Formats: sequence, C-alpha cells, structure tokens
Amino acid sequence: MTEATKHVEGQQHPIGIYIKIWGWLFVLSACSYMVDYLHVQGYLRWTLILTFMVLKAGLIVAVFMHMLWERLALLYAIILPPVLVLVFVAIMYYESIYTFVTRQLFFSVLTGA
Amino acid sequence: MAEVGAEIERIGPAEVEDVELYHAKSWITKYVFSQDAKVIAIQYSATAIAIGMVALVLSWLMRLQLGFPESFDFIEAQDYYQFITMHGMIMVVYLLTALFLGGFGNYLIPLMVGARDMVFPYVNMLSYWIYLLAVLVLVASFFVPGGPTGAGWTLYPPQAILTGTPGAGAGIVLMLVSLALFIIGFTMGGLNYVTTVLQARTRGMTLMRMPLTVWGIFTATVLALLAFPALFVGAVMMTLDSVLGTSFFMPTIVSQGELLKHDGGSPILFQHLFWFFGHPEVYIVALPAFGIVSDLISVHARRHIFGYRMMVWAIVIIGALSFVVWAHHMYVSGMNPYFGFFFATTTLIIAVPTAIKVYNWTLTLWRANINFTLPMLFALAFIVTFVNGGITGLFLGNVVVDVPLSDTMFVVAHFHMVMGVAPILVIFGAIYHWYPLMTGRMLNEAMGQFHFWVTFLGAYMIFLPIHYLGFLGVPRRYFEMGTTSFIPESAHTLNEFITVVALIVGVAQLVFFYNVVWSMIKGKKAGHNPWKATTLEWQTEEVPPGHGNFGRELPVVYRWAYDYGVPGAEDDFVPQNHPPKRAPARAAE
Amino acid sequence: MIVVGLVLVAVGTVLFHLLSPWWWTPIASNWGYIDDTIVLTFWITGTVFIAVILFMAYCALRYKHRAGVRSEYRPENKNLEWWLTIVTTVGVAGMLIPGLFVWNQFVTVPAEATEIEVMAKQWSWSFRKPGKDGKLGTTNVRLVNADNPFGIDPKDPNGQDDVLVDGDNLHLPLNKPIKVLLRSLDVLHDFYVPQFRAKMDMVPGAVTYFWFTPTRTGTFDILCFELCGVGHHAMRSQVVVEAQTAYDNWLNQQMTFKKALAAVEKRAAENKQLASRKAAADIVATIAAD
Amino acid sequence: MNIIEQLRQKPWTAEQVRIDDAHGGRAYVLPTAKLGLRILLTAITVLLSLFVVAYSDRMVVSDWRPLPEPWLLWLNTLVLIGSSVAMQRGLIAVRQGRIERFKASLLVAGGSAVVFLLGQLWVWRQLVELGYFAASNPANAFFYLLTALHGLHLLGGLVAWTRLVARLTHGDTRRLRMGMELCTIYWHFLLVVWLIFFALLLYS
Ligand code: HEA
Ligand code: HEA
Ligand code: CUA
Ligand SMILES: [Cu+2]
Repeated sequence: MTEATKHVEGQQHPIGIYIKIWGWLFVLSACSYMVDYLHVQGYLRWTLILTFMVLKAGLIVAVFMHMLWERLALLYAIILPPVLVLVFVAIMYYESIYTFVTRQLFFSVLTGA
Repeated sequence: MAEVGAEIERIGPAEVEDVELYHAKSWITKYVFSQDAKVIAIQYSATAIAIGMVALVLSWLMRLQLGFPESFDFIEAQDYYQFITMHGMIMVVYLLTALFLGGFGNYLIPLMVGARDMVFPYVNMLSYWIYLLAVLVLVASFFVPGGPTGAGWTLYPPQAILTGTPGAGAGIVLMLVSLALFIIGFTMGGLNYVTTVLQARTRGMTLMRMPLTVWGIFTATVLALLAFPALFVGAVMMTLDSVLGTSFFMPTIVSQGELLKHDGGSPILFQHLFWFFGHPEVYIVALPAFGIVSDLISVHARRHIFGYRMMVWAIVIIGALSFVVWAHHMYVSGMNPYFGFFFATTTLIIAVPTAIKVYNWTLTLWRANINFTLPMLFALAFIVTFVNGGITGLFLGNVVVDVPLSDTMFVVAHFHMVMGVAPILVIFGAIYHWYPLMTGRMLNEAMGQFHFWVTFLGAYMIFLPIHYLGFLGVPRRYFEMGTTSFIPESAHTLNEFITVVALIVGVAQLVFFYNVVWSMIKGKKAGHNPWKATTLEWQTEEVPPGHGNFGRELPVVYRWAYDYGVPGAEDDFVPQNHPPKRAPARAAE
Repeated sequence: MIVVGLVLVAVGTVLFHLLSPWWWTPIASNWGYIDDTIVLTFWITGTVFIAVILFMAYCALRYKHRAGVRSEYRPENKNLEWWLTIVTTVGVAGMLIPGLFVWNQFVTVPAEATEIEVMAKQWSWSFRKPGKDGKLGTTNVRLVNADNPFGIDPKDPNGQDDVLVDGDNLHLPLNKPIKVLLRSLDVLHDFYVPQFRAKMDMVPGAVTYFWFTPTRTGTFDILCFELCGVGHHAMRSQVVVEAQTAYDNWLNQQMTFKKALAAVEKRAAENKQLASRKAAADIVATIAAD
Repeated sequence: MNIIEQLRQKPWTAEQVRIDDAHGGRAYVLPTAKLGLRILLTAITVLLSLFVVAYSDRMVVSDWRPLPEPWLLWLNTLVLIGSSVAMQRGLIAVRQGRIERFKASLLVAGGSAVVFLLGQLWVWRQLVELGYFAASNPANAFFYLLTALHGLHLLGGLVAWTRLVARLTHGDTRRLRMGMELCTIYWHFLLVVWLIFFALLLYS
C-alpha cells in the first residue's frame, strides 16, 4: 500500500499494546478451558470453542504478525469473501444432512423400481 | 482546519499516471458506443427508468385487480402472477440496481474521487450494452408463447418450471438467460467501479476523505460482485433442469397426476442460493441510497455529516453482515429449523449499525442551518419511510414473529416501505440535487413541491395500511381473496382506497417527467455549484462537466468532504480542493 | 410545512393504529406467546419510530436556515454515539431473547403430540392420520396413483390402518397437542390457518413439520401461503376443531388404507370382466369420433 | 497500512490533514489492470466455489451414481499443465526481453489450451456415446456443468490471448509484458480450478 505514511506517526507500536494482547490471549484461553471444565456439551460446546479459537487467531494475526501490516488490507480483502462462503458451506452441510435424514425417516425405498 | 498551514510542497507527486483518455472519433462513438462514463451513466439511467416504467404500469394493473377483484376481465389469474413477477424483478434488479450502480455509480464515482474516467472504459461500455441486451431479452419474454414467467420474483423451483405456472416454458428460460446476462454485464461495470475507487483517486483523496456517496456505491458494488455469482449458479442450474431435464433442484414429483423424470434434487438448495444472493441484493440497493442521502442531508443542512467514521464503518459492517443473514427469508421454508436461532440473531444484529446511521442523519440536523430545498425534503421523507420499513424488518427478523407474518401482506408492506419507497425517494432527491450539474439548469420548484408531497404522503398512505392487512392474515400473491371468513368487508374497502391512492401517486410522476423535460429548456440557469457543495463534482471547470471531467489539471484535495460551517472560515463551506490559507471559496453565481 | 408534514405522519400513524379495525383474528391455539412477542416488538419499535420523527420535526423547526448563522462544527461525539449504540443493543436484545425462547418451544415438539399428515398438491389438500398403532406408514411419491393417492407403501405394516381423508375437511380434537407433518407431491405449498398462528412450507422431496394445540372449537379456513401456480389463491380447505366425542365419531366414519386397498382390489376384479366389453366400446367410440 | 487503522483516521483533524495531504491517490502499488484482474478472480472464485458447494450438497443424496473416469481426462490434465508451464516460460522470456522465445512459448501455451478444450469435447462425446446423458443422473449433470464452466472460462482467456498475439505484431513491449503477466495469472488460476474440479470428479 502506498498510503504514504510509512514515515509518519502511527506506525510504531508501543509495548503496552503487546501486553494488552497477551492479557486478552490469556483470557481467551481461560475461556476455552472453562468450556471444557464446565462440561458444556453438544453444539454449544463446539460453537464456543471455535469462537474463542477464531478470536485468538485473529488477535495474533492482527498484532503479532505486524510484519504483515503492509499487506494486511490485501489479506483481509482476500480472506473475507471465502470466510463468508465458508459460512454458506457450513450451513449447507447441515442442511444436506437434515434433508437426507428426513428422507430416510419418512420415505420408503423402492427396491427395483 | 483552515488554520493548518499545510504547504503545497507537501502534496506528493502524482502517482496516478494520467490515463490515456479515450477520445470519441465520431458522433456514434461519442453518444452511442461511448466509453465516457458520464454518457454511459445516462444510457444506463434512461434504460433503467424506461423499463422501470413498465414495472410501474404493472403495479397499477395489480392494484386494479386487488382493489376491484371482479371488475377487470382482461386480468386473469395467470396474468396477475406474471404481473407481480415482472414487477418485482424489474423494480429490484433492472431498475434499482442498474440505476444506482450503473447510473449514479458511473456518473458520480469518477467526478467525486477526482478521476478523469473509469479505469477500464472499454469494459465499461460493454457493460452497458450487455445490460441493454439483458433488458431486451427480458422484454422479449412478454412476447413468447405462454408469456413471461409467473413464478414470483423469487423464481422458486419446482414451480417455476412446471406447467401449473404461467410462462413455465419459454418465459422462465428467457428470464434466467436475461439474469445471467445482467450479471455478466454488471460484473464488467462493477470491476470498474471498485478499481476506480481504489486506484484512480486524485492526489490527497484518501479513503476517509471520500464522500459517503462513494462509500455507499463502492461497498454495494463489492457486495454485488460477491452476491451475484450465487444467483448465477442458481440460474444456470435451473436452466439445465428446465431445458435438459437434469435434477439439481427437482425431486421426484407427481405433477397433475403424472410422474416426472426428475429425481432426488432439493428445492431448498435453490432457496439458499437465491437468498445468499437476495439478501445482499436488498442492501445493494440500500447502501447507495444511504450514501447519497448522507450527502444530501449534509449539503442542504449546511453541516458536516455527524459521526463520519461511524457512518463508514456502519456501511462496511452492514455489507459484511448482509452475507450471514440470508436464511431469514426461509424461516418457514422447511429448512433445518435450528438455523432459526443463528439467523434471527445475525439479522437483529444488523439493526444496530443501521440504527446508528439513522441517528447520525438526524443528529446532523441538530444545530444545523437547514435549507428546505427539494433534495432535503426527499431526504427527510427517506428517513421516515426507511425507519418505518426497517422496524417492520425487525418484526420479520425475530423468527417467531415471522411465523404468522411470513408471506402475508405485512412482508409486502415491509419491503415496499424500505425498498420501494425509501430508496426511490433518494433517487428523486438525488435527481433534484444533481440535475443542475448534468444539465446546467435547475428543476422547477413548484412542480417539484407538488411531486414531493404527493409522492411522499401518497406512498406512505399506500403502504402503511397494507401492514394491517398483513396482521389480519391477508396473504401475498393472491389473485383474489374470494370468501374467507376471517377477512371483514372493510378490508376490501381499504384495498379500494389503496388502489385509488396508488393511481394518484402514479399519475403524479408525470409531473416529474414533465418537469425534467421542461426544465431542460426553460429551467433557471444553475451556474457553478448552486448548492454551495464541497465535493469535487461541483468544482469542475465546465458545467456540465466536459470530456475528461476536470479541465487540464486534476484537482488536488486538501480536506474531507464535509467542511461546512468551519469556524473562522470565510464562507460556510470550503470545497475539498481549496488549499488552506488561500483565497476563499468561489461563491455561487 | 415540512414540520407539519412530519408531525402529521407521526400523529396519523398512531391514530391509524388506534382506530384501525384490522388486527389479528382471535387466536385459537397455544401460540399466544407469539402474539405477546409481537406486542412487545410493537412497543419497542413504535416508540423509537415516533421518537425519531418527532426529533426530526423539532430540528426542522428549530434549525431552519437563517442568514448569517453557522451550523455547529463538531464532527463526532463519542459518548453520545456509544450511548445510542448501547441503548439500541439493549432494545434489540429485549426483542430477540424472548423471541428465541418462544422459537425454542416452537421447534421442540412435546412427546405426547399426535402426528397427522397434511399432503398438498396443485391445488388441493388431503390429510392422513395414524390408526390405532399411532404410527404413519412410510410413503414414496413413485407409488402415487389414482388408487393410492397418498403413495403409501403397501408393504409397511404401519401404513395399513392409516386413516385417509381425501376431499373432506380436517377434524381435530380440542386441547390435544398435534404435530403436523407436511408433504407435497409437486411444488412448494404452505399450510396456514391464521387462527393457529403457525405455518410451514411443504416441500416436495422432504417432510416438514410444526406443532400446536387447538384451544378453541370452531371451523377455520385453511389457506395455501406459498405461491404454487395459477390456482394458488383457490387452494382452500377447512379445519374443524371439536370436542373429543364428536371427533371420535367423525374419525370412525373415515376410510382406512386397508379398506381402500380392498375396495381397489374388488374393483379390479370387476374391471377384468368389464375390460373386454370396454375395449369394444372404445373402438366404437374412436370410430364415431372420426 | 492496516485497513482498520485507515478507517480510524479522523480526516478533519489538523494532524490527519498533514498526513493525508501527502497521499498520492491510489490504494495499491499494483498496476491497475492487475488489481482489476484480482477482483475478477475473486468473483470467479466465489462463483466456482458455490458450484462446488451445490455439488457436495447434492452428492449426499442416494441417487448419486458416479461416472466412469475416461483416461483421456488424465491426458487433458497434462496438456493443461503444459499450457501453464509454457505461459510461465513465456513470461520469463518477455521479462528478459527474449522476444523469439516469448513468441514460441505464447503460441505453445495457446495451442495446448485449444488442444485441451478439444480433448474435453472428445470426453463429452465418449460419455454421450456410452449413454451418460446429463439428465440421467446428477453426477453426470455436474460433470458436464463443471467442465463446461471451466471450458468457457478458458475460452474467455483465449480471447485475451488472441489480443496479445495481435499486439505482438505491433511490438509494443511495455504493454506486451503487462498483457503476458495478466494472461499467466489467469492461466495458473484456471489450472488450479481444473485440478480442484478434477479431484472432485475423481473423488465421487
Ligand atoms: C432495501 C431493501 C431492504 C432492506 C434495507 C431491508 C431491511 C431489513 N429487512 Fe427486509 N426485505 C426486503 C428488502 C429489504 N429489507 C425484501 C425485498 C423482502 C422480501 C423479499 C420477498 O420475499 O419477496 C424482505 C423481507 C424480509 C424478511 C423475510 C420475511 C418473510 O418473507 O417472511 C425479513 C425477515 O427477517 C426481513 C428483515 C429485515 C431486517 C431485519 C432489515 C434491517 O436491515 C432493518 C434495519 C433498520 C432499522 C431497524 C431501522 C432503523 C433503526 C432504528 C431507528 C432504531 C431501532 C430501534 C431499536 C432496534 C430499539 N426482510
Ligand atoms: C423497488 C421496488 C419496488 C417498487 C418501487 C414498487 C412499487 C409499487 N408496488 Fe411493488 N413489489 C416489489 C417491488 C417494488 N414495488 C416486489 C419485489 C414485489 C414482490 C413480487 C413478488 O411477490 O414476486 C412487489 C409486489 C407488489 C405487490 C404485491 C402483489 C401480491 O403479492 O399480490 C403490490 C400490491 O399492491 C405492489 C404494489 C406496488 C405499487 C402500488 C407500487 C408503486 O406504484 C408505489 C408508488 C411508488 C412510486 C410512484 C414510485 C414510482 C417511481 C418509480 C417506479 C421509479 C421511476 C424512477 C425514476 C423516475 C427515478 N407491489
Ligand atoms: Cu398451494 Cu399455494
Ligand atoms: Cu433479507
């Protein structure tokens, strides 16, 4: 990116931000363990664990890989559409299983028809 | 701001290579096969409005049938279903999408970001001609045996391609082909809008200095580039189901006593694909309206837009979220019912950034210095109707509430208020606002006032009562109610009233068209920058802007788009290209 | 002028709402919660709507253009924006959370609910109930024909005592939870009785469902609520909710699948005898038609 | 610069004005045409992945009967890989300014792409002769659909390729190089798409 600001303020990152991020990572990890510890089960369990994981990954990508900041905009632009499509994929996955199961349940199979 | 002594030297060198500007060689390449974005914009707008008129006339015919069910012999059930289908599809895709992106996008993007033209002018021209072809194919479907499709604008299979539906043969295939063409044409245009905004801005025009109009159109275009493929996939697979007899969406079916050859397909898959496109699509027509209305309010209230950054974020967040709410159109479609939890939550979350936009529009009026010009009136009317339609969206988004309301007239009222009235009001406001730029003359004020009041109050009177029919349980897409015990006689009277108002509002549009033509010849001369706006499109050398937009040199931008009422400045506005500590802005002539 | 216009719209909307005779038909099922959620939504959103318009009207009145006046220059106000965001979020959550609780009830069918099946085709309704065994037989669209309009699998023992209601109204016993299984032979349809508040699309190639408990006796209209072709608006039937004894009487008069099959076989035997005579008659008819 | 940070700028403040005034106007250092191509590829990616989603959704259903895999498909795949390799060699050549070698590679690349398309048509013919019609099974239908889709995109690439060849006669090297870069990216993209489709077809 040529937003010609490389030599202007706003590019140095005070050490404080790293500490804050460490703190957040710690909290998020604690949350994941809590899910385990409290025996949350079923869909909720996986939803929560995945959410925390994604949040952590996001933080790490956003801050610690700051070498990427130059190209991060590009990265977001490239990553976002596939993520949106992935939501679609996930929903369609459950949907196809649902359709399949209802068909098994209610419709008789005609052998030799 | 004005006191900041940012010297001219600071301005970086021009990184935008001056593009090889396209030069028309003959009358034909200047006005017909033109590669100038401004001409393409006018071509797009004229085509979109022309086909939109067809949709408007169809809405009268529908209203006549609904208001006076027994009186019109020439409207049969099959005609009615064809009318609603073509009315809905034309209005949403061929009118609003084309007008906002192809029309306003082409005209305003290069001018507002300080570019000479779109970055790929040749592709831009192709985009228009393919769009025109799509419109012609659509029109052709009116004239084939069986007529246009009557499957509803959602085109759900299996119905859309089975014989119980009007236009199930040639009609639906032409519709799908036309949509595919539209998408191809749009992709070409969209590529231009996005790349131009990213790469062809003039010096000093950072992203956050862009007017919200550009943000709205830009984000909407990105959405469209990502959403239209879903419709394309659905259209292609349904065409094959219809023409080759494949079974992508077609399960085993006994249609009117006859076992069909299809086997195993899933109709719900089509619905997912359609709405994965369809929901972003409604924001594709809403976001440009959001952007434009922000600028209208700011200019005519003589105040900066309140919370500019929030406005930009809201646009971007709404855009991203709009991809994860699609199944709120399918709460009662028979999909996996547990999806309801997820989609109800995401749907209602969208209300928050939207609400912020509404607040910021109204807060812009706070402590402003409001001129009640026509664009301002339309902007205020937009807020009223949009909020009204938006909150009824919250009813529908809250999954249980949607159960009784889905597929009733309540839904019809919701989307007309939020899509059929609000953005249309913005279009009118935008035309009153930019007409002086495009023609050099003002539109007539008296005719405009008449047009405004009839359209605003009329449209509100049409669609507010329809919500109550929905509560009552009146279904949408019904040719006639017949005798139904829970519907009182008074509901029919209400329907007659709505029809009469719709016809009046429709006729009032003639005043608008007359005004557009009359003012072109007789209107008051506008001069430079009649509204005293800060944005670049008003700072061109000639009005209307000539070939290449900005005289010999591109403007250089020194400030954001909203410097109205700057303390200490000489005028109550400072154009974006006015360097600090220099002569004050040129006042309007 | 515009101030008057805005106030007029706000007042007019409220008046229209208060005076409107058009509102829900009285409910006849257990889904009163849905109505409650709507009323709640109505109050929250209605308040915001009126507040926004009146605020605009006030600004329009107070900050009309005056020569020499400048607007305030204050690009943002973080506190205000945060507060508005939070209040809106609370408002949204206030509608959403009760809504999700009700939805949870909606998708959780009570174990004691009896199943019935509604089958749609262009453009009529038919109904099927499990017999004494309480189970519906499995079906297949390929088995559908004039003799077996439901496409029930004759080999499935559960299907033999199924009660078939073809061309009559649907009867339901009062105060018994019912799981409605929905099936379509051709295109999408939707089973809706406004008084019950619950609806669901019927999808060919799938079986969908919803549940409810009828709480009021009477005869109610069944409408098709999903566009299904030219006959969509005419696709009607009725449902009769009645006390248990009346219901049992009605149920006993209905045809079962077994009886229907027997009748078909009997007819087939007779037809065989008739076949030769009919063939002769057909030939005569064709000749006459020429 | 980080996009989030960019969206947090307050353009009306004096400090920000100083930064913004130095702005040259574009968001990426990329040449405009390349950015345009990338955006186009994103849209195409979404399109194709939605087809793949539909494909896998449909595969679950029991009536799915997989097709035989004609050996010709393997050959075609090799040809397409060859085409991409030739493109890449051409690109290297044009960067080094070796026009003759560039010409040769470009022709080989285009030629093998055409051969690939003909090969695909041949596969279609074989399948039809074996009685695998589009309507008889969803697996067949998807096979025809995906190959057709890929073929059409390649055909679009060939249009651009033709224009490049036409430009060769003018000898405008600067624009040649840009055209070649765009074509190469597109070629590699379509190769990856084909490999994914092919894997999907084999997998079923
Ligand atoms: C421009 C078009 C547009 C827009 C912007 C919207 C906006 C919204 N829509 Fe709408 N919608 C359509 C066009 C649009 N819609 C169309 C065309 C259909 C029907 C398609 C068909 O079936 O044919 C439809 C149908 C539709 C349905 C499906 C109904 C059904 O078929 O059963 C749903 C359900 O969730 C829905 C919800 C919403 C929501 C929650 C919003 C939200 O984005 C609204 C957000 C806005 C606000 C909320 C107002 C501002 C907020 C405030 C002032 C503060 C509010 C205060 C609090 C929340 C406390 N819409
Ligand atoms: C933008 C979209 C849009 C617009 C503007 C309209 C405008 C109108 N619509 Fe439409 N309508 C739809 C989108 C729209 N509609 C959709 C998507 C459906 C669903 C179809 C389906 O179910 O499949 C539908 C369905 C629909 C129905 C439901 C039919 C049914 O379900 O049985 C009805 C019934 O009254 C109706 C009426 C009207 C009326 C009276 C008008 C107007 O006459 C109201 C007054 C408005 C104006 C007077 C503005 C006129 C201006 C223009 C049209 C633009 C011209 C532009 C310029 C000059 C800039 N419409
Ligand atoms: Cu059946 Cu509509
Ligand atoms: Cu939606």
